[in-house]
This record gives sequence, C-alpha cells and structure tokens, in this order.
Amino acid sequence: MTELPVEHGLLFAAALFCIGLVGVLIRRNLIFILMSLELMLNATAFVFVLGGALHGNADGQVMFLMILTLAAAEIAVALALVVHLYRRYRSLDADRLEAMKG
Amino acid sequence: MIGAAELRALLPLMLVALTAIGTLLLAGFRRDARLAALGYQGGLLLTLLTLPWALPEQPLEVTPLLRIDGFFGYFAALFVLVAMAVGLMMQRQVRSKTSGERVEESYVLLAICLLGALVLAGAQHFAALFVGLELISVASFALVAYPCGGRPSTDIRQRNSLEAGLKYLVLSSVASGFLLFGIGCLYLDSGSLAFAPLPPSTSLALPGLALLLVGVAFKLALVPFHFWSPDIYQGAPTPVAALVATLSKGALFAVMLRYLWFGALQELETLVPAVALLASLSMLGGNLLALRQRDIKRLLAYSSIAHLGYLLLVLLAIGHAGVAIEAGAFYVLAYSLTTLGAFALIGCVCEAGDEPDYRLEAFAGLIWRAPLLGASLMLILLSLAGIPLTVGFIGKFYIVAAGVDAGLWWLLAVLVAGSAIGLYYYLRIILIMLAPQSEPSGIGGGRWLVYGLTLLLVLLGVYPLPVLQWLPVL
Amino acid sequence: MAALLLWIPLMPLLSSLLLLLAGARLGERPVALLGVGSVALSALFSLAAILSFSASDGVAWGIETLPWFSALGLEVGFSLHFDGLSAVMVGVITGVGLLIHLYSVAYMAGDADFARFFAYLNLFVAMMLILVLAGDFLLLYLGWEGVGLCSFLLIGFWYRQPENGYAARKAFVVTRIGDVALALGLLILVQQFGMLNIQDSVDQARQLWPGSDLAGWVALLLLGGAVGKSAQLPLQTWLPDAMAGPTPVSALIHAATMVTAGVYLIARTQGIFMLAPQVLQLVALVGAMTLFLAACSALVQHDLKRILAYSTISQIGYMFFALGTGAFSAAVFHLMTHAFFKALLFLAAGQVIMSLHHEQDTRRMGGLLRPMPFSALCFAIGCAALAALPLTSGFYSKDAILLQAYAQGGAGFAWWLALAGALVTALYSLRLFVRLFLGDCRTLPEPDNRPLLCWPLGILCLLALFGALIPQPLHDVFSAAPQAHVPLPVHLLVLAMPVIGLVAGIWLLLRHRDWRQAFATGALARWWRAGWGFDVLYDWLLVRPLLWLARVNRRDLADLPVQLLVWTSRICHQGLSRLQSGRLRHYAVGIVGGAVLILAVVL
Amino acid sequence: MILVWLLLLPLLAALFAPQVEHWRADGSRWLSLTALGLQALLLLAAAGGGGDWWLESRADWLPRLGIGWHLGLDGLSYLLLWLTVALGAVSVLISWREIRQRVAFFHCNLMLSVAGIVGVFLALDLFLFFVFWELMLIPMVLLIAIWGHDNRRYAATKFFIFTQASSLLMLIAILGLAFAHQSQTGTLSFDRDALLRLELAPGLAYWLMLGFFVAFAVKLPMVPLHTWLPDAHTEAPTAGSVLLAAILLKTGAYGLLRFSLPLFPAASADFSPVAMALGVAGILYGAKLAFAQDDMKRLVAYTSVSHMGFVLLGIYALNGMALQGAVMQMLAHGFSTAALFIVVGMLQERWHTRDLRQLGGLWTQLPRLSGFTLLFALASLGLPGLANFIAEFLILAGAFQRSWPLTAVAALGLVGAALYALLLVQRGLWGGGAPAPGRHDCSRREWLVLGALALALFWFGLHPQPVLDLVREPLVQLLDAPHHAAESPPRLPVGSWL
Amino acid sequence: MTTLFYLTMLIALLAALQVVRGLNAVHALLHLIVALLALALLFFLLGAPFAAALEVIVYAGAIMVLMVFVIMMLNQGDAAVEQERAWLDGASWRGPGLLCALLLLELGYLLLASDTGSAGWRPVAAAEVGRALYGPYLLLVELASMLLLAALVGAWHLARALKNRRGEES
Repeated sequence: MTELPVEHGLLFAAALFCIGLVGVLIRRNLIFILMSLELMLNATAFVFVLGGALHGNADGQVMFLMILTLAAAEIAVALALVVHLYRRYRSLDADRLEAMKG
Repeated sequence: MIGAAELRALLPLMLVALTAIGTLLLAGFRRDARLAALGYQGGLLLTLLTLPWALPEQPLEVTPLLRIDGFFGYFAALFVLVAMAVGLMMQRQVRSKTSGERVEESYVLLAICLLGALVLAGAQHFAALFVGLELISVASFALVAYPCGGRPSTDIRQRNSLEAGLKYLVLSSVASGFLLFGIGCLYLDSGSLAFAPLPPSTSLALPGLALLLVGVAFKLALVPFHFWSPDIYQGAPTPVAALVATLSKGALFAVMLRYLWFGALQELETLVPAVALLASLSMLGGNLLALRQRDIKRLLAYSSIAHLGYLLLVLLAIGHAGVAIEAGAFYVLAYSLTTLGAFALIGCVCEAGDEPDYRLEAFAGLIWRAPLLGASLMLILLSLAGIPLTVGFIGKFYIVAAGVDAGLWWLLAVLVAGSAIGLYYYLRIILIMLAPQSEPSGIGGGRWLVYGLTLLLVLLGVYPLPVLQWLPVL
Repeated sequence: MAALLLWIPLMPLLSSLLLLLAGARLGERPVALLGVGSVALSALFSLAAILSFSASDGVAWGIETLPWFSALGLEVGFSLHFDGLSAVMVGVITGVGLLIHLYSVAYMAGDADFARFFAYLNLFVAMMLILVLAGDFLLLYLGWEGVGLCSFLLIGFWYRQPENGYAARKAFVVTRIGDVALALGLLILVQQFGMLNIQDSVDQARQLWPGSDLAGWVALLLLGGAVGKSAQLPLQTWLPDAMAGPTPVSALIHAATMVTAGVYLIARTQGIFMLAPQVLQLVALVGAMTLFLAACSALVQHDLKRILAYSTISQIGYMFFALGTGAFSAAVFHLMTHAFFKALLFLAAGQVIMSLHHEQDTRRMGGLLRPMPFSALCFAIGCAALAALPLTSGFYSKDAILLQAYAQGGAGFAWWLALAGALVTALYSLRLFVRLFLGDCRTLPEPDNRPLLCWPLGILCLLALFGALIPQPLHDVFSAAPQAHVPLPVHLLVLAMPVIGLVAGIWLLLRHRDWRQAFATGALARWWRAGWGFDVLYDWLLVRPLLWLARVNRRDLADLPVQLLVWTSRICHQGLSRLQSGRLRHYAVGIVGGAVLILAVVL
Repeated sequence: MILVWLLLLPLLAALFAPQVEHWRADGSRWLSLTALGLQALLLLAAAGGGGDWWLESRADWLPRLGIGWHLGLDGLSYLLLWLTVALGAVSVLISWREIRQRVAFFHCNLMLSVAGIVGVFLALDLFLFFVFWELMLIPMVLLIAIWGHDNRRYAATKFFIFTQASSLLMLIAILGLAFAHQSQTGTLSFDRDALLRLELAPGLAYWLMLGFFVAFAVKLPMVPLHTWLPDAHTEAPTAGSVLLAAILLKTGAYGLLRFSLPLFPAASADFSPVAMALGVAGILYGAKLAFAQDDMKRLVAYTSVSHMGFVLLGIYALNGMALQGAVMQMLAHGFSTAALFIVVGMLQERWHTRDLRQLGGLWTQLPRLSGFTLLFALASLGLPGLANFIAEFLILAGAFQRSWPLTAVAALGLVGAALYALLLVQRGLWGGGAPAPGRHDCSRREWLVLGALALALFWFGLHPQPVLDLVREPLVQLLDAPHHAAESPPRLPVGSWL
Repeated sequence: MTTLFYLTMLIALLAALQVVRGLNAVHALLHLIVALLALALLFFLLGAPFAAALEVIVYAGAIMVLMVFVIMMLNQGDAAVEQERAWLDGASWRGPGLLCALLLLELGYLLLASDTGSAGWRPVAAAEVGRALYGPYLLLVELASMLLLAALVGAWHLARALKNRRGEES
C-alpha cells in the first residue's frame, strides 16, 4: 500500500485520457478509435479506483465495475456495427461515414 | 434496506424492467410485432396506472441511489407517456411497411431506454446517474442503427442508420469519458458519489463540474457539442429520433435539475459564465443552423439545439428564481410533447411512399391535401416557435419568467434574438405547407397519434392548470 | 335672421353636393339652373342680410349654430359672425359670383363636365362664404382649405393635360405651406386661450398681450397663411400657373375672391396685428414689394391671362400695403373694386379667348377693336379702372390707399414703391389694351355675343366704373384711423401718377418702337417674364432636392439594417453548416474544443 | 357575458366556416357577416355603462401564476371595437369577388384575426392581452401568405418576425412587472388593476416601459421599425391590407394608451420627448417615402407610417387634447386608409396593375371610383371637414403645448401629405393616357362600401363629439395618474420664446 | 514501491501511445493489453485487488479477446498497415494533438491546484466491495444487468442481419 500523491495519480489519468482522446481524433480506422475509447474509459476508471483508495470506501470500485460493464456493452454493439461497416464499404475508414452533413 | 415501502416505490422501475424482459420473452415465444407491441404498451400502461399508487406520500430514499418523490413521479409519468408514444410510432411503421422488419427487439430496447430515464428521474447518486445514462445510451445506439439489423430495408436508410449509429456510439462514448472523469474528480474531492452540497473549500470540484458539464452538454446537444445530433436525427428511424430528442435529453435534464437543486449551487457560480456561454451559443447557433436547412429532421435537430439552449436558462436561474424548477419541468414537457408531435407527423407525411422523403418540400400543400394534418403541423410549429395557445408558449413563458426572476437580462436578449431567427424557419415550413399543392402524394398511417398529440398540445396550451398544479409538488 | 345667415353658404353647398352626386345624369339646363339658382338665392339672402345689418345700424351679430366639438381643453363651434367686413365680402362673393356663374353657363356650354364644373364652382362659393362668415378660426380654416381644394380642382379641371394637373398641385402645395403657418398660429391661440372664436380671441389678445411677443408670433404666422393664399411674396409663384383653369374660374377664384382671403384674414384679425407693429410693417413691405415686382412682370408677359394674373398679384399687393400701413378700410375698399374690375377684365378676356379659338398669346392678337367692340369697351373700362384713371372705381380705392398710407406713415420706401407701381400699372394696362385691340388683326375672331356672356360684363362695367359708390359699413370693424393731413403735392402726385404712366406709355408706343423691341427681348424682360426667377430658385432650392431625395431613397434606407441582419444570419448559417461536415473526427474535435473552451472559461 | 360572446362570435364563425361552405358556395361570407352583425348588436347592447368599466368579465385561469381571465370594456375599447366590427364587415364585403380560392379558409382566418383583435381591445390581464396580441397575428400572416400578391412570402415572414420578436420583449417586460408585483406583495399577478398600484424603481420602470414600447411601436409602426409595413401592406390581399391598416395598427396605439402610459406614468413622461421626436420623424419620413413610390399600394402604405406618426406624437404629448386627437386619428386613419386600400384593390382588379406609371386618366373611365379616390386622398391629406383633420389638429394643438418646435416640424407633415395625396390624384386619376376602355365603374356593393366609408369620414369630421365623449373618461383617468400631475408641463412655455 | 508506481504509470502511458500511433491493429491491441495490465498493477498497488483482478479478467481477457476476434475476422492484412501509414501523416496529428495538449494543460493546471488531503488512504478489499455491491448498490447491479441485456439484444439484432446477408450472398 503506497501513498501516491493524488495529484500525480490524477495527472496520470489525465494524460492517459488525453492520449486516448488524441487517438479518437486522429485515427480513421474505427478499430483504433474503439481502442482509444477503451484507453479513455480506463483512465476514468483509474480515477475512481484512486478515489476509492484515497477515501477508503468501496464506491470507487463499484463505479469501476460499472465502467467495466459499460465498456463491455459498448464494445459489443460497436463491434457489431464495425462489422456492418466493413461489409458495406470493405473498409474501416471512419471518414467514409459522411453521407449526412450540412 | 429494501422493505415493503421501498419495493412499492420501486414498482414503476420494476414494471418497466419486467416489460422489457417480458417483451423479449414474448418475442422469443412468438415473433409477432403486434404481440410485442401489445406487451410493451400493456406493461407501460400498467406502469402508468400504478404510478400514483406507487408514489409514497413523503419523499423516500430507496437505497442511496434513488429518491422517489413528486419530482420522480412527474418525470416518470412524462417519460412513460413519451415512451408509449414512441412505441405507437414504431408500431405504425411496422404496419406501413410490409417488408417485415423485425421490430420486436426494438420494444425491448425502448423499454430499457425508459428504464434508464426513470432511473435518471429518481437518481440522487452519481452511480445511478451514470448507469441510467448508459442504459439510455447503449439501448439507443442499437436503436439508432436498428435498420441495419432488419431484413433489407432501403439502402439509404440502412446506410444512414449505420452511419448514425457509429457516430453516436463513438461520440457518445467520448462524452461519457468526460462525464466519468468529471464524476471521478467530484468523487475524489468528496469521497462520496451521492448528490450533495459540495464542501466549499475544495478545488477539485471545479474541474469535476466542468468536465461533467462537457458530458452533459454533449448529451443535451449544446453548441459546440451538438454536431452529432442532426446526423443522428436524420439517420435514425423516425421514432428513435423522437426518442433521442425527447427521452434522453429530458431525462438528463431532469437529473441535472435535481443535482443542482440538491446543492451544487454555490459551485455553479463559477460555472455560470460557461453555462451562459453554452446557452447563448446554442440559442443562436441552433437557430442559425436551422435557418435554411432543407431536411426536416435535421431542421428539428437544430431547433432542439436551440430549445435546449433556452432550457439552460433554467439551470442558471435555479439559485435565484423560485419558478426555475417548475419552469424546467414544464418546458421539458412542452418540448417533448411538441417534438413527439413533429416526429409523428414526419412519420405520417414523409414516410408514406416507398422511399422516405424528408425534404421540406414533402410538406408542400399539405394543408390542402390533408387539412387536419396541416393544421396539426401548423400548431406543432407554432408550439415550437412559442406562440400562445400552444403548450410551447407556456413553456417559453415559464423560461422567460425564470430568466426575468433571476435577472438574466443578457441571456434573455439572446433568447429574443434566437427566437426571432427561429421564427423564420418555422414560418418557412408553414409557408411551404400553404403553397399550392404540387403533386398529390399519399399520407401514411398513424395520423391519430398526430391528432392526439396536437390536441394535447393545444389543451395544455390553453389550460395547463392540471399540470401546473402538480408542479409545486416537485 | 340667424337662419338666413346660415342659408347663405348652405345654398351653394347643397346644390354642389347635389350636382356632385347626381350631376352627371342631369342635362345642362337643370344643372345651370341649380348652379346659378343656388348662388342667386344665396346672393338674395346676402342682400337681405346686408340690408338688415345696415338697418340695425351696423351692430355685428353672430350666431352659435351648432357645436362642432369640444375636446379636453378646446371648444369649437360652427359659429357665424356677421359684421361690416363680412358684409362687404359676402356681397362681393355672391354678387360677383352670381355674375360669373351666369357667364359660365354660356362659357362652359357644351363641355362634357358641365355639371362637375358647377359643382366645384358652387362648392367654392360655399367654402368662400364659410370663410368670410366664420366666427371661429377653425371654421375659417375649413373654408380656407376648402377654397384651396376647389381652386385645385378647378385649375385641374381639364385634367387630361398633364400641365394642368401640375399647376393645380403646385397651387395647392404652395398655398398649403402658408396654411401650415396659419395652423401654427391657431395652435398658439388654442394654447393661450383654449378656444378659437375669432372675436373673443382677438379681444383676449387685446387685453392680455400688449407688450408680449406672442402677438408678434401669431401675427407673423397669420401673415404666413395670408401670403400663401393671396399669392404674395414669397409664395406668389402659384398664381400665374393657376391660369390653367377655365377663365371664369380665374375670374372668380384667382382674381375676385379667393386670393383676397389673405387680405380678409389680416383685416379680420386686425386687433392682433395692431399689437405687433413690426409685423404690420412687414405686411406693408411684403405688399409693396409684391405689387412692384408683379407689376413689372405683368409688363412683359405675352400670355393674356398671365398678364392679368400678375396684375392680380400686384393689386393684392396694394391691399397688403394698405393693411400694413393701417389703412384697413382702404384695403377692403380696394378689395371690392378690384373684384369688380378684375372680374370684368377676366370675363372679357374669356370672351376674347373664346372668340379666338382658345388663343391666349397676345402676340397673336391685335386689331380686335373693330370686330369686337363690346369686348373692347369692357377692356377699356377694366384697364382704366386697373390703371386707376380718375373717375373709375379703381381710382378711388387706390387713391385712398396711397393717401391713407402717406397719412399714416409718410413716404417711406414702401410708399414710393407703391407709387412706382401705380405708374407701371398704367403702363401695362395700356400695353394690354393696345396689344389686343389696336394694330393689325393677326387672328380672325369669331365674335361670340350670346347675351349670357354679355350681360354680366355689362353689369361689371357699371360696377367697375361706379362701384366705388357702394357704401362700405366698415367704420365699426376697424378702429378708425386718425385723420392726418396730407399735403396737396402728394395728393396731386398720387392723382397724376396713372396719368403720367398713361402718357408715358402712349409716348413710348408712338415713338420708341426700337427701344421697346430691344427691351422686350432683353435679359431684364426675360427675368421679369419669368416672375423674377422665383420659380427657378424654388426649383433648385426645394423641388429638386426633394425629388432627388425621393429617388435616392425610394427603397427606404431604414430597411437596410434589416437586410444587413438577414444577410449576416445567412452568412453565419452557411459558415456553421459548413462545419457540419459529416465526419466523425471533426465532430470529436468539436467536443474537445468545447471542453477546452469550458475549461478556459472556468479557469 | 356580452364580452365573452363578443369574442366567441367570430371564433364560432371561423370554426364553422368550412362546414357552412358545404351547404352553400358563399356561405362562409354570409356567416362572417352574420357574426359581425351580431357583434354589432352586442355592442349596441353594451353601450353606455357607468363606472370605470362599463362591463367586466372575470374568471380564474391559472391562479397559481396570478393569471386570470379579465376583460373590460370602456369608452376607448368600445370605440375600437366598433371600428373593428365595421371594418371587419368591410373586409368581408370587399373580398366578395377578389377572393375566389379557398374562400372558407379565408374567412376562417379573417374571423380569427378579428377575434384576436377583439380580445386585444378587451383584455385587462396582461397575460391574456399577450395571448390575444400574438394570436391576431397568425391568421394575418396566413392571409398575407396565402392570398397575397407576388412577393407574399417575404412580406409575411418579415411581418411575422418583426411583430413576434418585438412582442417577446413585451413578454419579458410583462414578466418583469409580474415579478415586481411578487416582490412587493408576495404574489404574482398579471392583472392590470393590481399592477397599476405598483411602485417601481425609476430605472426598472424605464426598461420595462421600453419593452412595452418597442412591441407597440413596431405594430404602430414607428420609424425606424416600420419596414415590415410597406411590404406587408403591399403584398396582402385588399381585405388583409384593410384589416392591417385599419385595425391592427391601432392595437399598437391602444396598447400604449391602455398599458404603457398608465403602468409607467413617470417613465413615459421621461421618455415622451424621444417618442414625440420619433413620431415627428415618422410623419415626415413616411410622407417622403410615400411621395417617392410608384406602386399605389405602397404609397398608401407609407401614408400609414406618416399618419401613425401623428398618433405617436399625440399619445406622448400626454395631454387630453392630444390624446383625444390620437384616438380620433386612429379612427380616421382606419377609415381613410382602409378606403384607399380598397380603391387600390378595385383598380387592381380592373387593370391588374398598381403602377402609377402605367395608370392615369382614370377619371374619364371611372368617374365615380375616381371621385371616391379623390375624396379619400383628401381625407388622407387632412382636409378640414373630414375626420382626419380634427384628429391632426387636436394632436398638433396638444403637442404644441408640450413642445412647440417639434410640433412646428410635425406640421410640415401637412405639406408632405398634400404632396403625396395630390400626386396620387394627379398621376392616377388625371392625365391623358387612359388605359383600355370598357371597365365597369363601381358596382352596387362597392358603392355601398365606399359610400359608407366616405360617410363615416364626413360624419366624424363634422360631428366628432361622440368619439371625443366616448374616450374622454378613460383618457382623463389616464392623465390623472398621480405621477402625471407632477410631470404635467407648465402652461406657458411659449411666453418665453424670445 | 513508489518507483514501481511511477514505472508502471510510464509503461501504461507508453503502451497507450503505441496503441494510438500503431499501424498494425493486432500490435496495437497487444499494446493495449499491456497498458491494461499495467493499470491492473496500479489498481493492485492502490489497494484494490478486486479491481485489478477484474481488469485482467474481464478487460484484458474478455473484451480484448472480442476485439481480437473481430480483427481476425475482418483480416485486413498488410495492405491495411500501408493504409494506416497513409492516413497517419504528420498533418493529421498536429491539430488534434495541439488541442489535446491544450486540454491536458488546462486539466493539469486545475488538477495540480487541488489540495486534496490523503487522510483516508486505505486498501479496499474484495469482500468490502462485495458487501457494497450487494448492499446499498444492489439496485445498481440489477441495472447493470439491464445494461448488459440492452447490449445483448442490440448486438444480437444487429448481428442477425449479417447472418441473413451472408445467407443471401452465398
């Protein structure tokens, strides 16, 4: 059990979050985008676990569990859609999705 | 922990969950759209009917997560009604399409959406907020992309719904990330996930609230987080678009109302400029974007951006104006009712042919083709524009009242400017509708839903007293 | 008696209404009967009123017939007032009016709009009578604007020629500028007294205003109105153009009656003017200047009716001059005699013009003495009276003006101008007569001597000669001017002036043909002919800027900001729509950007 | 009950217009006329009550928000109701032949608009007033948008946005008042009587007053907020123009008289120089623009701007005479401008053009119609003997007592009026180039309408007393507000001129 | 121990970077798993063994396997790597990178300014979490199950069409 300065933990989470965000912003391949999303979710999960440890209660880990559930649910639907996309365009390019605009 | 009283208070949620599962089981038992619809509507009706009984006399905390009180009751009733209307729209779609899309699952998903909304209506805890939100989100991802899963409907519909589903999913997840990060900060700050007044000294609350605001603003589609909404409205099946426009936004707004009401007010002071900025940008941006939009669904999306911008005034007024909560609650009702009407009408008029036609021109001469539908459209648009004798006016009246009471003069000025722009495109549709009829085109089914909603819209516009009397219970 | 007074304006008014509504369906004879008959009845009533007025020893009587309205702070009634001044005016209007009506029956015979003509003419008489009988300023204003309207309608009577319409509009608008001044004057009265009864207001003013500037302002504004209606400087430009109307109209409206309304107004409100000596001096100056300028213009005109028009302006200038110098009764006296001889001249001119197939240019006339001796006689008498040759009525009135003016104020600048004007008057009278009746016959006339044309002329000849004998019961109206001694040389000078003019004219006529020619084509004559350039001046100063403004701002500049707003929102719409690119990553950038924004605001 | 029926009758007529048309082709016309006739009868029955309000109707509506159903009738509203009924009937009559398509819907809209206007003239609860205020516009917009001329969409949109946006400002001001009431007494109230008793801080009162003023000024219309008017008038069908010019514009002036002045006496008095100046600007600017137009209807539309400038001037002169004049002007303008629009409509029906450059010489062809045109043009220029003159004179006389320089400038508007009115006569009626012959002169129905309007103009020009008496009491009350007494101008400002 | 903390963080961040800028999906996925495992270690170090275990089992185990499955199914091959290289040119990095850096800066500023005390540092054992889950948060668990149900129904519905279509194609 180590006493980590909270600020450092938070900064780490923020950095991880931003890295994930960069991934969402720059990648065109949807698989990569999804992976970047996972990074972001994990960054937030880290914050909760950190909080749980800091305050010594279970709420943080409960929230982590919820995030985990969400990630699972989301990825299931997302992958189904990705497969659809690939079938349709033979590509995972997110930029192909631009029929609707204006 | 959970005793008889709590169980009774939880009855609406349980019924809705049961409806979801029951409908699923029905579908598994026999794939019949009508049967599924029946199960769904029956379950919801039961929920609605038992709701008064289920509501406790005094506000009741059911686990740390939920607080079942008048506020919950009001929004629960509203959301159940909305879900029923969306279900009806869904049903109509089946009847008009003989292609036999599988819609049974969609009722399950709808019910889950509703469950999420009910959780949000009662949430007094961030975990409940999060789960409720994600219930709505995940279910609506699938619903938005729904046509992909059916038997081949038209190509464009499939393409658009796929695109909409993916965009919604990715962007919504990003926003969820922000939201979670924000909640995490707040949790880190206070060590509790319950809605409570923030301790005044801490500084982590500020970034927490700011990030929370980002997430919320995305879900409410406020400028500049609004980009997803027109695409989703356009791509999703019309009932689902209606759902996204009303239920998910309304539920999130309800929970924010409760959160702020529960005491994050003093922290909000530092957020006021940010919220005011979002509100102004939304009011102006939404209306400007809608100005010359040619697709009716996108236009509605933009117009709801503006409406949510108006609604944000309530959040700002909440600490200062006594009417703010009432205003917010009523506006959600007015907005939902009107938007549902609009989407029902779109379903009725635009999707009559084989290929849906969402251009504004689809409405040309509607009033001469189908006078009642035309009149309904006119009333719906007037309600959106906030003209008296429609529920939209009472809503706008309330908003302005809250703004005046709280002295938000600048925002009111922006509201006036935005409304003025808004008048242009609402009237534009009316004028198109009044144009001499171009070519005769059919009218789809489901017009009774439109009439019903319009009637309600006028009735509540003329005599909103029943609802108004309920509001102070909040 | 009161009822009698009421019927004086009511008769022509009713007949006018009748003619307006049903005239088109009636034949000429009933129309004429109605038109002339009503005026004749009116004249009869007037006579009765005047006689009974004289019999009652000149006590003014007014009647409150009906209340018009009573607002918060202002009460106005349809009240009539009859005194010596009204008597003179009513007599002139109905008398001369009747003669002109008779003449018109012949003159307008065969015109398609015969009924309309008489309707307008009767309306005019009614309005003029209301004007002079009004006991209330607002009623006077009603008559005042009413006669303006009739003038407008009659100038534009032959509406198919665009220039007639233009002249009509010009007449109305120019006089309306004066009317605005008049109205403002009334507003001061309303503010001060809360009523508009003429006699009471004047009495109040007499009591309350000595030493106050208010009298000056009111007088000045009333003068403004008078100047407009009576075609005095600087609003005289409309009258020459007004000759576009039928000649009887010119005779009645633009010579005998309406244009003297200004004189009547000043005479009527004499009490106020007396409180403002500076304004009174201004009146005199305006009159003198006008009479001289107009006389000069009359000297060089070619158009027969324009000559008469300028002469009218000039003669009314005399009246103003008289008013300004305090010779009120002389002014009214001249008003009456002028009405006689100017009506005579116009009607005779009408006969000439008709005979010459609507030729009005004097350069194409001449030698008419032999074919049209009656007209020549009429003209001779008229011109003599105009030139104020001794023993004509004009002589007495003009003499009275000049002498009384001298007696009041001595020989000032204005007085010398007036005297010079008399000389010029004689000159142009002579020129007019000579041009028409002597010399070679340039256009062959077809004399038209229908009795209806001639009889009124005959009567007017008599009036022009002996009208001065008609007594004028004005001594109660005007505070009597203090008698002052006028030296004999002045007497003689005034007496001789027209004669000198006449002799000089004959001398010029016989001797200096080349010189005359040079003068007539010279710049000075051109300038005078153009009415001293006032029209051009106003054109540049007012009309053109207004037209320019109208043209430039036809689309309403106030709409520009609105258009700008529309344009701006359209641009914003396009910009925002372009941001909506449809790309997932761009949308995500929106979210991140928004987050950055919010955090930046929070920071 | 009479008041409620006054409102209900046109509503019912609107509701049943489509049904009636099934029975009889022109049934909706007769239905509208009947409704208006019955309204007139009700008005006759309502005449001459005593007290502040001749009739009052009160009921709860939304008691939680202090909103009630409160109607009241006094001389001022009575007069304007008569105007509404009369010109409503005129509108029906003149559209007898002009409107051939969707007749029932046309009358539906017409009657709805009339109902809204009646409501505006009766409402004493500000919320209710606002509801009616908005409500009368929608059918008007439809009238323009469906039966208008070529550029009707643009005109309708502009009209809609101008009026609605400005009325939102009024809504804000109304709510401001209601909350001020709440902070002073603890309850919300939108009732005029209750709000009249408020003591407002000067700054707040001024801003709230401006909120009301802008809404009313747009409707009036006041320069520079007038630009919707020429478009709306020009593009509207004749009946629409008549309704707009004759009645709808009056609601703005009525609002000023009924709400703006009494609710904010001190602020209005402070503001009055500005308002008067704007009124004067309107008089001159409107006249100038009218003078510049080639389109007859546009010309008439701009004369409205000019005439309503007089109304604004009169209202903000804040004395009895001017106020009476302003009311008189509302009436007179209602008749004269409506008549001119009707005439233009008739000409257009016959020649399919309103362009003065193509018209001319009409007198030869249509002496009767031309005579009427002349008469109404004269009324428009304020010829004594016609109603407009009384109005303008009273306004000027009243305004003069408050500010003589402004009045002097305003009086120039009389010259301007002469310019445009006579230009209309000269260019339209006189002149040579008569268009193709063979057009019929006034039909009997047209005669009836025009004759009635002409008669009204003469009647109120020669006997305006009934009007002045009707509004005397309300106006005196208006001026007796305690704040005005302190603000009333000294009696003799002119004495110190030089 | 503290060193281990920072080291693990560094590994996680580096692995995350590799995920974001990776060209080959499978490699990126492996990096992601590394990052997740590093996180799991961090959780463990923070005294949350339950979370750490779940992270490994559910995340690195189940979810990632699902992704691997999809990646393999789509089977993009080497062409895809080239494609990725083309898409990831420098220009596309710059703007978003800057924006995110800005965000990080703002967040860092706000977060570092906080003065959260560290009074209650305490490991939270699995049993405690379990008690919370089946105590006050019982309802939450039920709702989470509904969430999974939604995902299940949704994914199943969407996947059905694939089956259908494949049937049509063949």
